[in-house]
Amino acid sequence: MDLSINIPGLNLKNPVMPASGCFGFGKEFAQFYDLSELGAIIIKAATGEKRFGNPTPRVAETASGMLNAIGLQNPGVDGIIEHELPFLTPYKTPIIANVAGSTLEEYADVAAKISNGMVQALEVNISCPNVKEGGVQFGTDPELAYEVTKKVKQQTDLPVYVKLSPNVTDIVSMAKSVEQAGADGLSMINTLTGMKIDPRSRKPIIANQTGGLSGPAIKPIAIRMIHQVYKEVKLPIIGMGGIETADDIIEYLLAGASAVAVGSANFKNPAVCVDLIHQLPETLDKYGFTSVQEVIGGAHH
Amino acid sequence: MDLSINIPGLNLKNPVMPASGCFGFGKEFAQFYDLSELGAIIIKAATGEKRFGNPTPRVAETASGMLNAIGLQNPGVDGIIEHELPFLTPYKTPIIANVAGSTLEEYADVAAKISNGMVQALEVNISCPNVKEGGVQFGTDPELAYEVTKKVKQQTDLPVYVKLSPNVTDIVSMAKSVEQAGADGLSMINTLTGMKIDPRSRKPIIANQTGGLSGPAIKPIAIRMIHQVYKEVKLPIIGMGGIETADDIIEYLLAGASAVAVGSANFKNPAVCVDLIHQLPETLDKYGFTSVQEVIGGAHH
Amino acid sequence: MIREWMRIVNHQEIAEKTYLIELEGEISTLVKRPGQFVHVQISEQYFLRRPVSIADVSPVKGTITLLYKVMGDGTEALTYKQSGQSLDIVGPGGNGFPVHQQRGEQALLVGGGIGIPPLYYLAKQLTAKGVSVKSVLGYRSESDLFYVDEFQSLGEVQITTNDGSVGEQGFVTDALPPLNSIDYYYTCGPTIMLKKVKEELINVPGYISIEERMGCGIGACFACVLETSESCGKGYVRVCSDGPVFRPEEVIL
Amino acid sequence: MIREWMRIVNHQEIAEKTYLIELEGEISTLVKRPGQFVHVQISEQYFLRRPVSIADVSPVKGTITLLYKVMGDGTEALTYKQSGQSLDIVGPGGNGFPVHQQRGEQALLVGGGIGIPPLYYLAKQLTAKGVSVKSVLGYRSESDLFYVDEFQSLGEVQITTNDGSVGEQGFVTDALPPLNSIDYYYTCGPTIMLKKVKEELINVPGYISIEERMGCGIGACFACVLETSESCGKGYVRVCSDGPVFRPEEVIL
Ligand SMILES: Cc1cc2nc3c(=O)[nH]c(=O)nc-3n(C[C@H](O)[C@H](O)[C@H](O)COP(=O)(O)OP(=O)(O)OC[C@H]3O[C@@H](n4cnc5c(N)ncnc54)[C@H](O)[C@@H]3O)c2cc1C
Ligand SMILES: Cc1cc2nc3c(=O)[nH]c(=O)nc-3n(C[C@H](O)[C@H](O)[C@H](O)COP(=O)(O)OP(=O)(O)OC[C@H]3O[C@@H](n4cnc5c(N)ncnc54)[C@H](O)[C@@H]3O)c2cc1C
Ligand SMILES: Cc1cc2nc3c(=O)[nH]c(=O)nc-3n(C[C@H](O)[C@H](O)[C@H](O)COP(=O)(O)O)c2cc1C
Ligand SMILES: Cc1cc2nc3c(=O)[nH]c(=O)nc-3n(C[C@H](O)[C@H](O)[C@H](O)COP(=O)(O)O)c2cc1C
Ligand code: FES
Ligand code: FES
Repeated sequence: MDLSINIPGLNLKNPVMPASGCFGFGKEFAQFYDLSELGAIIIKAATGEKRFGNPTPRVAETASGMLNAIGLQNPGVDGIIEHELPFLTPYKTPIIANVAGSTLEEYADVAAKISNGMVQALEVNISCPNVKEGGVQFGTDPELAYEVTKKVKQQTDLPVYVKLSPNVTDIVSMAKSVEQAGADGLSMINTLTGMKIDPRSRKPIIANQTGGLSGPAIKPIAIRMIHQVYKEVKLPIIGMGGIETADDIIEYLLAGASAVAVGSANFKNPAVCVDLIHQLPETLDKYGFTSVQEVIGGAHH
Repeated sequence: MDLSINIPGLNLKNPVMPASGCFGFGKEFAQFYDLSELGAIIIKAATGEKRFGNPTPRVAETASGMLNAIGLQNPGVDGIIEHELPFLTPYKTPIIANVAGSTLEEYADVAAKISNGMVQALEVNISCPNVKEGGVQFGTDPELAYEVTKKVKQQTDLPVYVKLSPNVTDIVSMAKSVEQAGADGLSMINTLTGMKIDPRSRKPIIANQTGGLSGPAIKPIAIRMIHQVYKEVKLPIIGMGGIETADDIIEYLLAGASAVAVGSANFKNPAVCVDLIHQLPETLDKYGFTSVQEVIGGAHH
Repeated sequence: MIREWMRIVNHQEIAEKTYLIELEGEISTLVKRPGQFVHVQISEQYFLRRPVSIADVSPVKGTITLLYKVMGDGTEALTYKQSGQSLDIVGPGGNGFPVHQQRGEQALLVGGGIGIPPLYYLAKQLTAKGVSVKSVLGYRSESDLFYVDEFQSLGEVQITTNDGSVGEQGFVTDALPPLNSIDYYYTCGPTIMLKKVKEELINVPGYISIEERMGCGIGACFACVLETSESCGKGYVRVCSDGPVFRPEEVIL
Repeated sequence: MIREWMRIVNHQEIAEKTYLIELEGEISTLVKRPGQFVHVQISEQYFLRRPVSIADVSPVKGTITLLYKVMGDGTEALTYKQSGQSLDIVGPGGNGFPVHQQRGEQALLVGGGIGIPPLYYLAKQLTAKGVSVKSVLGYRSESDLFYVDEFQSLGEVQITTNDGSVGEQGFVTDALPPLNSIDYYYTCGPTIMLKKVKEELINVPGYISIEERMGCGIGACFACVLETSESCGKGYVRVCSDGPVFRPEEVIL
C-alpha cells in the first residue's frame, strides 16, 4: 500500500503528522515511539520573543472536545532553534515550524530566523484565538491574511502553509487571499472560539475566559470547510480537527486534504499518530483504495 | 423557587422551550407530556408557500451532535395557521412562530400573516444554512440582517426575536445590527454548517452535502457567543445549542441568556423539556440560586 | 408511544454479525401491528437513536424481540450489552403492515437481509388468521442465514443468496413464485430490492416497508420524508410516523 | 512512562464518595517516587484524562493503589467500573517527592482531603528509611475520613475537620506540631491550603505537591504551567512533568 504523498517541499512517507501545539517539540512523545515513523512533525508555535502565555486554568473538557487557551507559550524562535530543534533534526521525518506573531514584523522575523535549514516547511499560524494581539485578526481579515502571507514568503525559501481560522463567515475568500499572496499550501483548521462556564464558581473555567475548541466535536466543520476550499482553490491542504481514527483520515482525504494532522487526540493516546499510520493500509484496503494519493478529493468526483 | 421570566411579549412560567424545527408543531410530543408545562413553544419554520425541503438523507450523526438539512420543509404559513396552530393554541403556554423566507418580501408576508393573534412572538430565522436562497445570507451580512428585521417589525405588533447564525466572523456586529433595526430580542444560536463523508460511498452522507451541526458539540461556541453579545447588546437572549441537562441551562443563563431552547435533545428523550423543567429548582438550589432571574448574566459580575 | 428502559432478557448471535435481542417492558403491550419499530438509544456515546423493527412479540413474557445486524459503530456497540442490563427505548413507532387478509387467501412475503425481521411477526399474524404464507428470503451468503426454520414452520420458504451458497443464486426477484395465486405481497429490505420488487409485482397489491435515516423517529423533525406520487395528498410522507409501511403506488422510491 | 490497560483488582468505597481502586500492570514496576501520578481515561465519553496520584504500590502483587474522591462527572463515572474490567492508564507521570531524608530525622506530612493519598506512599517510604513521620490530615467531616489507621501505623497523626466532628476543628494549619523538631515537611492538598502551609512553615524546608488542570499530562501541551519565582530558571514549570512536587520557594501559588 502506497502511503506516500508529495506536497510542496515535503516528501511524506505517510500523510500523518502531529498538529502544532499538541506535540510540544516532540521530546515527550519519543518515549512512546520512534518519531521517524511520522509523516512529518509540526512543532509548537514560535514567536519572536519567549512568551509565558495565559494564566491557568488553560484547558477545559467539553462534549467530544476540549478548550485550550495556552496563549502561544514558547521559548521564542531563538530558544527553539537553540534548545528544541537539535533534538528533533536527527529523526528521519520533515519538520514543519509553526510561525506566530502579534505584528507583521514579528511574523517576518520568526520566519526568517527559523528558515535556517533545520526545518523543511513553515506553517503560518494566523488563527490563534488565544492571544490578545495579532493571531486571530490576521486570520479573519482576508487583506491582513494576504499581507502576512506575502511578508513571510519574502523572508523564506521554504514552502509556506497558511493555517486558517474557522471563525470566519467565508473560509473560501480567506483561502483565496492567501493563495494570491503566494502560499504553497493550507492548513485547516485551527480551533473554534468557545467558552465553558462552571456553575459552581459562576465563571468561565478557562482563566482567559475563551479558549479554542478542538476534538471530534469540530470535525464536521473542518470537513465542510476543506470540501468548500478544495473546490475553489488549487493549494494542497493539510487537514485537521478531531482526527482520532483511520476512518477520520479517509474522510479528510476524501474531502480534499492531501495530508492530515492529529492534535488533541495525542492527549488521549500518546501513540495515536503511529497507531493511525499502522492502521492506515488496512483501512484504505477496506474501502477499496490502493494508495493514499487516490483518496484525495474523492468526495468531489 | 421562582422559575418565571419576563421577556418582551412573553411571560414565561419557566425559561425552557423546545427549539424551532425540533418539535414540529407539538402534536407528537403531546403524547409524552402536557405541553402546558412548557415555558413556551417555538414552532417549526414557516415560509410563504409550502416547501418540500431537501432530498434525503437529511440527518447524520456526529460526535456529540448531528447534522441536519431538512431545508425548511413546512406546510406554508397558511397551512400552519389553518392546520397546525389550532392544535396548539388551547395549551397554556405562549407560542413563538419561526419566520423564514428567501426574500425580504417573503419574510414580511409570513410575519404579517402569522401575526393573527394565535402566536405571542416571532422568531425570525435569518440563519438557516440548509436552503439555497435567503436564509443564511440574511444571517451573515449585518446590513441584510438589519433590513429583514426592520421589514418584519413593520409588519407586526408582536415582539420580534431574531435568530442569529454562528457562521460569522463577528457575532457582536450582527447582534448590534438587528438591535438597531428594532429587534426585541435575540435567539442564539442556529446550527453551524458542517459535513460528514461516508468512506464507503465516498460521498457526503447528507444529500444536500452540507448540514447544520447541533447538539452538545456546539455548546461551547454558543456559550462564547452569548457571553460576547450580552456584554455589548441590551436585548434579552433566548439561548440554545446542545442543552441536555439542567446544568447546561444554568451555564446558558450565567452566560447571559434569559431563557433557553432545547433542540436536538428532544430526539434522544422526547420528554427532555419537561424533565429539565422538573429538575431546574433542585439544580438552582444546588448552586445557591433562589430564582432563575438571579442567574442571568451571572458570569459577568 | 412511550419511552422506557427495557430489560434485556436474551441476547445472542444467531448468524454472522446478526443478533437476537429480547426486551421486556410495557412497550410489548403497545404493539398494534407487525412492521412497527422501536427507536433504540445505544448509549450516551451515540447521539441519535437507531430504528429497529419489532420481529416478534410475546404477550406471555411481556417481551419484544429484535433481530439486528452489525452495520456500523452503533449496532457494533449494541452487541456488548448483556442480559440483565437495560436499554432506553422509544416505541412502538410507525404504523406497520395491515393484517386485513382473510382466511384462505395467499400472501407473499419478500424479505432481503435485515429487512426480513418484521416479516416474521407479520407471517405469524397472517397464518394465525388462516392466510397462507409464502416467503422469499434473500441473504448474502450461507453464514448470514437466520430464522429460516421459523419461517418454514409458517409456510413455504424460498431462499436466495448472492453467492449461491444456499438456495438459489441471485436476488429475491429471481425466485418469486407464480404470481397468479398471490393476493397481497409484503416486502422489506434495501431500497434497491424494494424498487425491483415493486416493478416485478406491479400487478399485485402489496405493502412496502421502507428504511430512511431518522432524527426524532416520532414524526416531528421531517428527517425521514419521502416524496409521494402526485395523486397522493400532501406530497410527502414521514417514514417514521406515516410509515414505515406504504402502498407501493403511494411513494416514489 | 507507558500507556497500558491496567486490570482492576479491587475497587471499593472507603469513605463518603471516596474510593480505593487497585490496578494491576507494568506501570506498578515503573514508579520511581511517591507523589507520582497516573493519567486515567475514564471512558470514551470523557475527552480528557484525569490525573490521580499513586497512593501506594505493591511490588509483590504488581499493583498500584489510587484513592479518589467523586468531584464531578468523570470521577462519578469511574465508580461504576468493576473489578476484572480494565482501565486505560498513562503513567507513571511526574517526579514526585524526593525521599532523601536520613534515619532519625523528622518529617512532617500535611495533607488536605484528596491531597492525602500520595502522602501515604511517601510515609511508607520515609518510615522504611527510618525517618520519623508526623502527619496532620485535614478532612471536611467525620464521614470523609479515610486511611487514618494506615497513617497511624506509621507515626503520630493529628486529624482536623472543618466541622469539628472528629479531631480538631479548623484547618490543618491550626494543628501543626511544634516546628523546631521538623527537618522537612511535605504537603499536598487544595491550593488555598498549600498557600497557608507555605506561609506557616516558611522557615522549614519542604516540598509542595500542586494540582492543575491538565491536557496531555506528559509535558507537551503547556496546559499546566506555573510561574516560578524570579530567581528560578526559565520562568515557568509544568506541573505534570516538572512537578507535581516543587520546593515552596520555587513556585508562585
Ligand atoms: C424503520 C426501520 C427499521 C429497521 N429495522 C431494522 C432491523 O430490524 N434490523 C436491523 O438490523 N436493522 C434495521 N434497520 C436499519 C438500522 O436502523 C441500521 O442498520 C442502524 O441504524 C445502523 O446503525 P449503526 O450505528 O450500526 O450504523 P452507522 O452507519 O454507524 O449509523 C450512523 C447513523 O446512520 C443511521 N443509519 C445507518 N444505516 C441506516 C439505515 N439502513 N436505516 C436507517 N438509519 C440508518 C443510524 O441510525 C445512525 O444514525 C431499520 C431501519 C429503519 C429505518
Ligand atoms: C497531580 C494530580 C494528582 C491528583 N491526585 C488525586 C488523587 O489522588 N485523588 C483524587 O481524588 N483526585 C486527585 N486529583 C484531582 C483529580 O484529578 C480531579 O478531582 C478530577 O480530575 C476531577 O474529575 P471529574 O471528572 O470528577 O471532575 P470535573 O470537574 O467534571 O472534570 C472536568 C475536567 O476538569 C479537570 N479537573 C477538575 N478538577 C481538577 C483538579 N482538582 N485537578 C486537576 N484537574 C481537574 C478534570 O481532569 C477534567 O478534565 C489530582 C490532580 C492532580 C493534578
Ligand atoms: C493545547 C493545544 C495547543 C495548540 N497550540 C497551537 C499552536 O501553537 N499553533 C497552532 O497553529 N495551532 C495550535 N493548536 C491547534 C491544533 O494544531 C489544531 O489545529 C486543532 O487543535 C484542531 O485539531 P484537533 O481537533 O485534532 O486537536 C493547539 C491545539 C491545542 C489543543
Ligand atoms: C432537525 C432540525 C431542524 C431544525 N429546524 C429549524 C428551523 O426550522 N428553524 C430554526 O430557526 N432552527 C431550526 N433548527 C435549529 C434549532 O432550532 C437550534 O437552533 C439548533 O439545533 C441548536 O440547538 P440544539 O443543539 O439544542 O439542537 C433545527 C435543528 C434541527 C436539529
Ligand atoms: S425521523 Fe423525525 S419525522 Fe421521521
Ligand atoms: S498537561 Fe500538558 S504540559 Fe502538563
